[in-house]
Parts: sequence; C-alpha cells; structure tokens
Amino acid sequence: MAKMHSLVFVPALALSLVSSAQVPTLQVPARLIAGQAFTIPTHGQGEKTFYLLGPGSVVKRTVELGTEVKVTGAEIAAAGRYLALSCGSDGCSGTDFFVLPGDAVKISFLLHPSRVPVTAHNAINATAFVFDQFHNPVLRPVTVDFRVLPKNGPAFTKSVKTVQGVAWSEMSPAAKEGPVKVIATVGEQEEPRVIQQVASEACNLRIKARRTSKGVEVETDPVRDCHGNAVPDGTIVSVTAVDAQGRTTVDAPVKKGIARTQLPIHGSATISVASGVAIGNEIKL
Amino acid sequence: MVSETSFLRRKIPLAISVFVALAIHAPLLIMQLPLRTSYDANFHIFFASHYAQHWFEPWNEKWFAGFSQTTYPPLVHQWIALVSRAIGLDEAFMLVMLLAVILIPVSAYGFARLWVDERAAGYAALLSVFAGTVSFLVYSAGQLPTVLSCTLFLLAVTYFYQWAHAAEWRALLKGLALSLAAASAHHVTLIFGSLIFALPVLWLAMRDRREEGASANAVLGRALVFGVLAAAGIAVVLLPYWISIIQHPIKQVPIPHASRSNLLMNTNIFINYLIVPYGAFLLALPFIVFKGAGHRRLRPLLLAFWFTFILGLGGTTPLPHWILGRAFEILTFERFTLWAVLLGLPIVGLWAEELIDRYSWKAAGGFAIAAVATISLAMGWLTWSPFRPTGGLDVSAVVEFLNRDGHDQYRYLTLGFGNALPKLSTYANAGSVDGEYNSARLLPEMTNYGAAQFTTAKFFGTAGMESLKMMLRHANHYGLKYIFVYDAYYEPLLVFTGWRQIETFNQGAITAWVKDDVPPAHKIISDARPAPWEGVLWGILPMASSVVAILFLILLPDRRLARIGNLLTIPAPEPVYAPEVQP
Amino acid sequence: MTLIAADFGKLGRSTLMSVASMLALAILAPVLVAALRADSIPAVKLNADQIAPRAIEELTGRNVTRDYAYAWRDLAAASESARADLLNDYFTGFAKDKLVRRIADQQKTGVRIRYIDHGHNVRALFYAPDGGEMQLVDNAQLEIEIRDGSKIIYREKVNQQYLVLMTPGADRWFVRSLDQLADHP
Amino acid sequence: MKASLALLLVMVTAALIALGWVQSGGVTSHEISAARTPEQAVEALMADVEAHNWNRAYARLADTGTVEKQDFIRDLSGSNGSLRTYSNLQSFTVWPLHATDEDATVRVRMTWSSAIGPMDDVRDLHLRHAGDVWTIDWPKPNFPKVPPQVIPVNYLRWDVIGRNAGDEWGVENVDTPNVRITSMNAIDRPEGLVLVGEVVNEDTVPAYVSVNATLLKPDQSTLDQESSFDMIAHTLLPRQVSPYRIDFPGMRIRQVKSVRMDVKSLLVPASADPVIAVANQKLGKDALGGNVLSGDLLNQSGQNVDIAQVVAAYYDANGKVIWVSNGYVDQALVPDFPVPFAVNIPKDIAPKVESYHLVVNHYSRKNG
Repeated sequence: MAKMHSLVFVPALALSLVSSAQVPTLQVPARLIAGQAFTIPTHGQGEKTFYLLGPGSVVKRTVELGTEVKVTGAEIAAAGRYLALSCGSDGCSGTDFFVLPGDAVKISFLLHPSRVPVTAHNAINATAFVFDQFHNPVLRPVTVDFRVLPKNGPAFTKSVKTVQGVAWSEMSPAAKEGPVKVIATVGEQEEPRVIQQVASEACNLRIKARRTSKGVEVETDPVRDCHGNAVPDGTIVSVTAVDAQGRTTVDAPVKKGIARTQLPIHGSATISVASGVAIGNEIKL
Repeated sequence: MVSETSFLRRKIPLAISVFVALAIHAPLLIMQLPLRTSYDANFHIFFASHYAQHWFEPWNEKWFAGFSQTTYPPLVHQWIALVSRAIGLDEAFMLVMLLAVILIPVSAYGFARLWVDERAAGYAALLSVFAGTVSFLVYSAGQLPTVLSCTLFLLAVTYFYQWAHAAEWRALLKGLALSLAAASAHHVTLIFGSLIFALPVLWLAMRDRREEGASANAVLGRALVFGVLAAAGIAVVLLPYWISIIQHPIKQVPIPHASRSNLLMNTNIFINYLIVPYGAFLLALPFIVFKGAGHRRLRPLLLAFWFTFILGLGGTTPLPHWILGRAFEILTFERFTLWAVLLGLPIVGLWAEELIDRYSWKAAGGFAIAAVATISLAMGWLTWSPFRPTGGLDVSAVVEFLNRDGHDQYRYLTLGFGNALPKLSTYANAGSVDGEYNSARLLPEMTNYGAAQFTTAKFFGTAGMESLKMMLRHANHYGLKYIFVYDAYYEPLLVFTGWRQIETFNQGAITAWVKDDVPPAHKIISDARPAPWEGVLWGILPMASSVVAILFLILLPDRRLARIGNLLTIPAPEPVYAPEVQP
Repeated sequence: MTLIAADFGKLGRSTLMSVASMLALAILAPVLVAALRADSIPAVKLNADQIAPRAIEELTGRNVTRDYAYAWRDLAAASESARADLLNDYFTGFAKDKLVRRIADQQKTGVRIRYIDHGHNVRALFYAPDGGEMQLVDNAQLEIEIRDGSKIIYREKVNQQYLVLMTPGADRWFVRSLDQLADHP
Repeated sequence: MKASLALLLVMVTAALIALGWVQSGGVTSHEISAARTPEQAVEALMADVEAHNWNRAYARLADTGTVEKQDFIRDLSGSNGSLRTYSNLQSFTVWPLHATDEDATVRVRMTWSSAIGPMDDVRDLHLRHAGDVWTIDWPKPNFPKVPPQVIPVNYLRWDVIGRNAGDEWGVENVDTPNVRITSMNAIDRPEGLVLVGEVVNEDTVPAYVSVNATLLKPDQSTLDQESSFDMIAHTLLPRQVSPYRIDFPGMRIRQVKSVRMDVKSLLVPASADPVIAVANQKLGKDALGGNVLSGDLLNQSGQNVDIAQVVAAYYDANGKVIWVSNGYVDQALVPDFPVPFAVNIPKDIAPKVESYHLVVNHYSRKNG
C-alpha cells in the first residue's frame, strides 16, 4: 500500500492540432476544481465554435470572439483531463487542462459479512471509498473514522487514512450474539451499517422423547453454541429413529430455541439427533 | 333452361369477384381477426419486425439464441416491414393479407381461363372467394406466404402457358418475374406447388399447339427455356436460403402435426382438415372426377387436382409418405387443400355453368347457398374448433417487464404462451431460447426431441417435457433467467429445478419465474449465421423480384390473343360441349 | 389472357404505380450497411505484485484482465458511435453514469470520439478482503481523434493514467469507476 | 376412357384410404376394442384411459358396484393437485401373469407423461371372463379421509426486502448465505460421468443453492458444464444438508483432468413449513425386482402438499456418498396421512449401500 504513494503519473500529453493554421491557444485557469464555473477569454472578431470535451461531458457552442466563454460548474463536474477547442474557418486551436476533485464529502461504505459467527476472528471487513460531491474519487489522504457500536459492550473508533481514495479495516466480532452498528465518517458525512453477530455451530445437542398417541414426541433442549448463544430460529435439527419398520427421519426447524417433532413410531426404537455437522445424543425407547 | 339473353348467361366480371373478396375480407382484416384466431399471424409479424429493424441483417437473436431468417423466403415479411413504417406492423400484415386475398379470384380466374371459357372461369373466380380453404388459411392458419405465393404462381403459369404456346416474350418476362416473386414468398409452394401447377399447363400448351397443326416440340423447348431461366433466377434470388438448407439440412426428430395424421381416426381433425377447408366443394367431387375424366383437355388438370387432394389428406393415405419420404415428417398438409381447390375450381366453374344453364335461378341459388355455407362453416369453426390458438393473449405486461431494469441482458422462455410467443418476441428486446419456426431450430435441446416448441412442450408428451428439461438444465449456458408461465402445468417442474416465482401479470394469469444464479446471456456462436454479403442479397433480390414483376405487369401490357387453345365451354341452348372436346 | 390484362387495368394502374414507387423508395432507403461493432480487443497487461490486503487468484486475475479489455472495447465503440447501450455489458455505477452523460452530449452536439487503443499496463493496488472490490491504476496508450460530423477537429497520441475501480457481477467484473489521474492529484 | 379413368381414380383413392386405415392401426384398435382376450381387455381399458374416455373405460370393469365411477377416475387421473393430475397416459405395456378360462391376472405398466417427466406405474389387474369378453376387477382405491381438525401453523418464514435500483453503492448490506460442499465423489457410470455429494447451509438464513460443475481438460479448458438440476434440495434452511448429483452424459472419467465445483447461494424468501417426516425407510425390491429405497411420507402440517420429491444420498461403509437418486410421489400429501414412496437404486450400487440420507422437496399450487 505504501507504494501507492510513490505513484508517478505520466504527464506526457502530446497535443497536436490537426489544423495547419495555428492561432493563439485558449487561456484556461491553471487550477480548476470539479463543479466550479469559470470563464475563458477570447480575442479577435467574428464567430467561432467552442468545444469542451471532458470525461463526463461534451460542450459545443458558438462564441462571439472578444467575449468570454462561460463554462458552468455542471459542465466540469467530472474530474479529469479536459480539452478546450476553438474552431473556425481558419482551423482549430485549443488547450488541455485538468479538473481536480473537490473536498471529500461523500463516502461509499461496504461492511462485510452481514452475518458473522461469533467465533470468526478478524472476519469483519470495513471498506470506505471517499468521493467529492460529484462522485469523483478524492485521492488526497483523508481520515475515515470507523465507529463500532456493539449492542452489548463498549463502543470504540478506528481511524484510517485513505490511500488512493480507499480506507479499510478488519475487526473481530464479540463473543455474544446480537447486532453491531458500524458508522463510517468522513467530515460531516456519516454512513451507518449494521451486521449481525450470530451463534456458531450447535454445541451439546440433546434430545428427550416421550410416547404419545400418535407415536413419539421428540424435543431438544434449548439449542446453543459453545458460547451459550441460542442458534437462530429456523435452524434445522435432523431427528432419526430406527425401529423394526426401518428408519424414520424428520428435519425439524428450531422455534424459540427448541426443535420439536412427532415421530410416527410405536415399538422400540433408537433415536438420534444432528444439526449440520454437529451430532447430539442418542436415546433408546 | 336459361335463354341466351338471360342475366344468368352473362359472365361475371372479375371486378365483381374482387369486390366481393374485398367486401367479405376487408372488414374481417380491418378487425385484425387473424391476430386473435390464427396460428401463424404473429409469427409472420415477428419475422417482419426483424426486417423492419435490420433489413440487411438476417441473423435474428430473438429466437433459438440466434437463428437465420434466410431459412424462410423473405418477400412477404419484407413487404410487411416496408408497409409497417407507415401504418404499423399489425396493420401492415392485414394489408398485405388483404392484397393476397384479393389476388385469389384474379389468379383463379386467370388459371381457369386456360381450361374453360370466360363464364366458367368467372364462376371459378367468384367461388374462390368463398372457398373454405382460403378462410381457413387466412383466419385459422394465418399462412399469408402460402396464400400469396400460390396466387403468384397461378398467375405465373398463365404467362408460362402464353410463352410456351405462343412464344410471347412479354409473357416470358412476366412469367419469370412472377415465378421469382412467388418463390421469394414461400419455399414449400415453390418446391411442390410449382410443378403441380406447371406440368398440367405444359401438357395443355403442347396439346393446344398440336391441335393448331404445329409441332409440340417448340412448346417443350420454350418450356425448357422458361424452366432453366426460372430455376437460375430462383437459385440466385434465394441463394442464402439454399446455402442455409445445404449447410443445415433438417435432421431433427420429426415433430407430430395433426395434418399428418389419418384424418379418419379423429373427428375433430377430420373436420379441421377436410370438412372445413373444402366445405361444399366436397359435393362437387363426383362431378370433378367424371367431368375431368370425360374430357381429354381436362384430364391433366384432374390428375393434378386428384394428386393434390390426396396430398391434402395427409396421413389418411400412405401416398404422401411414399412420395415425400422424409419430407413428409417436415411438411404440414393443410396448404395442399388450397392448391386442390384452385386446381378443381375450373371444373366446378364448368359445372356451375352447366347447372345454371339447365336449372336457372335454382342452380344459381344452390351454388350461392353452398358458397355462403362453406365460408360460414370456416368462419364458425374459428369459434367451435377445439384447437384454440393463444395468439390473442395480452403480453404487454411481460414486454414491459423484459424491457426494463436490464432484464433484456438475459434470455427468457415462455410456457403455455403458444402462438403469443412471436407477439412477445416482436416487442421485447430480450431474446428467447424458444421460437415458433421448426426449420430454424438448431439447438440440440430442441432438435434431439420430437417437440416443436418449449412453450407448448406438454402437448408433445414425454418428448416435449424431456426437451424442456434439457433446456432448463442448460439455463446457465444460455443465460436463460426468466420464464413466463401461462399454464400452471409447468410450475412443479420449475419449482423442483430451482426456479422461483417473482411476479404475476394479467391478474395472476401469467407468472414470472427467475433462476437467480444465471449469468447474463452471451452470444451463442453458430455456423448458421449468414455472411454479410448474403444479408445484402437477401435484402435486395427478393424484393426486387416483386418490384420487377409489378413493373412488368404495368409496363408490358398483355397482347390480345385471338384465343387460347380450344376452351371448354357450355354452349346454349343444349348442354353439350364444344365439338373438339366431345368425348 | 387479354381479359386478365384488362382486369389488371381495372384494378388500377395508378395504385400499382404508387406501390412500385414506394417500393423503389424503400429499396433505396439508407439502411444499406449496419454499423458493425469493432470486435478487436485491446491488449491489457495486469501486474498484481503490489496488491493488498489480499492476493489475487489466478482465475480472478484472468477474468479482470479480460473484462477490463472488453470494457475498453465497448467504451471505444460507444464513444465512436454515440451509443450508450454499448456500455451496458461492462460498466456500472459512477463510471457508467459519467460516460452515459458524455454520450448524451455527443448525440446532442454531433461530436464523435474515436479511440485507437495501443494497450494498457495495469497495476492492481487494492483487493478487498471479501473480494468485493478491486482498485487498479491503468497506464493507457491511446490515440484520440475527435470529429464534428465528418470533420476531424482534433487528434493526439497520449499516455493517460486512469484510476479504476472494478466490482464483481454475476459472471464478470464491472468497471464501477474510471477516473483520469493528473500528475498533481 | 371417361368411365375407366374416373373409376380408376375412385378405386385407387379407396384403396389408398383403406391402406392408410390399416397402417394407422384402425383394424388393430377395432380388434382390441372387442376385448376377446385378457390382454386385449386391459389394452382396451388403457386406450380408453389414454383418450380420457372415462365412460367407456368404466364400462369395461367387471363389477362397477364395488368401485364408484368417480373413484375410478380419481384413482387414475389423480386428485388434490397431485402429480397425477398433471399427467397423461402416454403408453402402456401389458403382459399376462396367469390365465384360466374363467379368470386371469394381467400386469400393466403405465407410462405417464407428467409435468416433471415420464413416470411409471405398474399394476396387476384381475380379470373375469364374462360371455365373449373379459372384464376387469378394478381394486377399490384407498383415498385418505382426513378428519376435520385445526392444525396450528407455527413454523417460520423469511422474506427478503430487495434493494432499490436507486440506492447508493454499498448501501446493500445483506450478504449471500454461506453454503459449503461437504463431499464430492466422481463415479464412472455406463451412461456417463456422475458427480455426487452433499452440500450444507452453514448460515443462519435460508439459502437458494445450486451446485455447478465444470470438467476441465488437461490444458484447463472446459470439457463440459452441468448443474445439479432437480437432484438437490434447492432451498436449504439453516444447517440443512442436501445431497446433490450432477450428470455428464457420455463423459468418461479418463477424459477429465480436474473438476471445478461451484456452489451458488442466494438469499431467497423461504418457509420452514411444511415439515414432512420420512417414515419406515428401508432398502428392498419393487414389483419388477428393482432395488429401491422405500418408505412413507407423512405431512405434519395442515397444508396439503401437492407434489413431493424425495432426494436420497447413499453412503458406503466408509461414510462416503456413493450414489444420489430421486423420485417423485404421484399422490398429494394430505395432513397426517402416510403416502408411500420408492426411489430406485442401481443394481451394482445397492449391495454397497450401508446408510442413506433423504431430503424432501415439495410443491403446492396454492403457494406457487
């Protein structure tokens, strides 16, 4: 990344006008900022066609020589290299100039992943791209603050300087499940995002069973990960019973921390449970 | 018995027949009836829409992930495209169809005049307007190219006769130009119809020449000249078509079509392909056979009629299969009914003449009732028929969906849309992997199974569903992301193969399904894509042939001939025939 | 046959003549050759030695190189023909917005910009840990020709640096931001 | 000449039509319709079913008192939106099992063209000789009778709110679900190369899953690409495991240098309902002697399941997935009524199977 500072830009801009009749070039202010209107003075008499070609616009208008060509802010909203040309019956003359980005006032903030298991180390990645008001990347180093606001626990801030308009940081989730809010700030601009810290693999998965008129009702103990976080509702728990008739399986979703299902078996049976790659206890009826 | 001066003994001017054709068909076409009732109207409009946008680029990305329109002669579609610039696509189709319908009595008259006298030919022309097969092909089948091509060929053979018989060079030019235009309108008519129409006329020209005491060899020689020039012209004008069928001969698994079945095995098919197209014409069959057999002059016409009639019966007899071989599985046979009727009408005109002379108004009334009943049955069948096209389905919401939010970066499929698919394809920017033209299908997912289209897959039983499954299996390869369903039958397959319903249109009648992991469509490389020079030829020559034909007809008026052969006539007061055609 | 000719006459020669004239006009309509999109792909060399914080997989590198080349092909074709729809395949976000605006201006003014692309040396600088964004610096060697109608008003050969941000889509990498770099940023 | 040509044409036409009639099976169908033998009687019945001529089909039954006409129709054409209601009899094969002068048993294999592809249904029919014809004893169908009751819907569903087209870049903050292929095994089969394995949703939200595979040549170029298609549960709830199978027809393992597996996952709306238990699973044989994994599906929710599909993974003694197959059930699953299923296993695979795992996919018209 440090090498990015040593970027050497190639300045060779070989301007070679087609016209054989060279006339004085247009005089453009040396330093221009995106979105700032400016004027170009012209000399002589008669009319010419004025062209302004930039990364995001093409302007063509007839100008009265001796007057000033007014270029609006919208016409140079995109930062980059512009060509100003003046063409008449005697040919074309012109110049090129650079429009630089304005101050950093906008931020594109990407926070991943949106759901992160509590055990995943350095799994949260925050990346911010800094722009001026016209979405030109601001290449000057600016400081972006990443404020982290967990639901349970103290808030903290990480400040990162941009390199070529980018700031990024890695963070680890807390041990407890729940949402965490991360706000990226540059200047007055704030961009909040929320990610969910979620339970990891089920741990110590246990079931209990009792006979009913319809068969056997199987119910898990509250399903939690090894940190004690409840697995989210909807997590599938697979219950398998083997009896004389064969095997019976049910994929039951966890509801309010517990998975519950009815197995249509009546004789003696062995019942086991699993969730993903986690395997639970086995009981015999 | 009708007196010499009776109104009924006057010939019916062709203008009357044309006017009657206009009076009957113009309102129906202005109502755009074929768009709702026919199978193919949307198809031809779709082809035309491509020419309207890309006149010189026959490669059409909108069907089959790309196909060549050089697989179908372009003249009709290019005319529609041209006229559509002024009045819109649907209206242009109707206008060109109206032109074709108006040309039917004209060509029927011209052809009949070769065989029978003016009065009988006038009856033939008038009766052709009411022919069930015309209404069937226009309003039920929507086969505009068949109708137009057939009329142009009929006109061409009248000039062919004139050239072969009398060495009239103007007739040669006009006959050739009309032949090229007819060939540019429809390929099946070109390949099969031209011989069926031309051979009896050649025989007639030779016979007439012999009766005049001259040698028939000269007729044969001139016919050969005509044939060679026409074949060369057609070879050049339709060169991209020939290249495409040589490069990709149709090898697909045969697709079932009702017109190929034995009509006697199913009542609805029997009505659809025999009773409706022929109507009261069937009552004239005994007369056609006995009158045709009874006069040497009419025998070739009778044989051509009989042959065409048998072909029109499809799989009812084994003859078409014997003659056509593999082509039997590709052709549909309803078009042969039009040719049979046009070949039989000169003899029916003769019968009408005879009966009217004998029974006066009673006979005229009988023919009028039979004619009206025939066209009424054909029109009524549009409602009563169990075979219902879905071309009238409102697809505007689907078009709107496909044309927004970048949805046209992907391909789509319709299920249950039937012949509303071409209507959707006409206006949607996105391309489909499906299409309605069997001969242009090159995707193995289609050609390896005996099903015509994905959108009607279920009607082809296991073959159809297996074909559809194969395409769904390769959805990612084709960029097939969206499926529009107008028949819940297909929903289970979509659910189990990973598609998800996202929207409903037309009050829930149409549902939109998506497969989320499909990447945007990319061009499918095909060796069937015509070279740019073929596109230029295709854009110029067929249309030019029709322009030349029109210009010749205008600039080279026909010379008045003393007579054409020994026309068969019904002289009054006795119902006997001209001496030279007495049996 | 005489009758047929006579009846054709009755049908109206003037109608036929007008149809023929219409046809002739149509045939001469100015749609002889459709503008063909240039299929030549610019040369792009990618150097990912300095990329951080994540290394680039070989397949990803190939895809980014290929898609950036396609993007420049499309940019050149879109600028020359003033067709914004050509940008749909490989541009998105701010890059596309800016280019679409410029092409809209081109359509209004009749100005056409032609790029003759002599290749791109691209250095990958930043690749997000989640693989969602990649930042590149492109040293592009271009010839630029500007026309107003049929008249060439400007032509130059230039080495231009671009700061490029690419993001992955369903099956390709899109150019999300394409900004020219000045020597004094 | 006049009469002879006309007569010739009429005779040739008549002869051609007669020949066409014979070729189209007109004579055969006439004979079959007479039902003079047990096989003809069953063939005639099947032909009527194929043509949806229910009145005539019902009239061929021996004792119409035991089976109501509506039940007979329902038995063959399905009910409750089942897969059979999306099916048409496409073809059938009949062969005798036993026959005396008085009665006979005939086996019929009906091949139905259905919305998900062809399906076979094999039945043994008992026939009685009555006068000149044979009639069929159609077994009384056993339709589910579900007592009126209230079954609470207590499971979960997830909705996904899509981002708006006008949203700024980066605002979207919901990642695709995290899914993982846990196993993959390449098998050379007579019909081609087959990849089998399992995939798990390791996330806390439901995932749409599709497994794609690319076969690569030694030069790393693509040899073929296929997807899991319907051999997978496309919607996986959190921690749910699904088998998958990818077929490469005509490919051989020796042609392949390597395989690139690509599992696509997307966030989709989903529901945890209905829960379907798979009871009495066992390996065995079907009526035709084929190896099958059979059992009963039991819908534990209150909502009908129109069509159910079972996807099964089979493991060898080492716990490796050695085959994946699927099967559709042509009866609807009404609440608490077991519906049998059977999934085929190839003859050479069956002896190696030590264990298996099933998932059930489902479709209900009401939910689309």
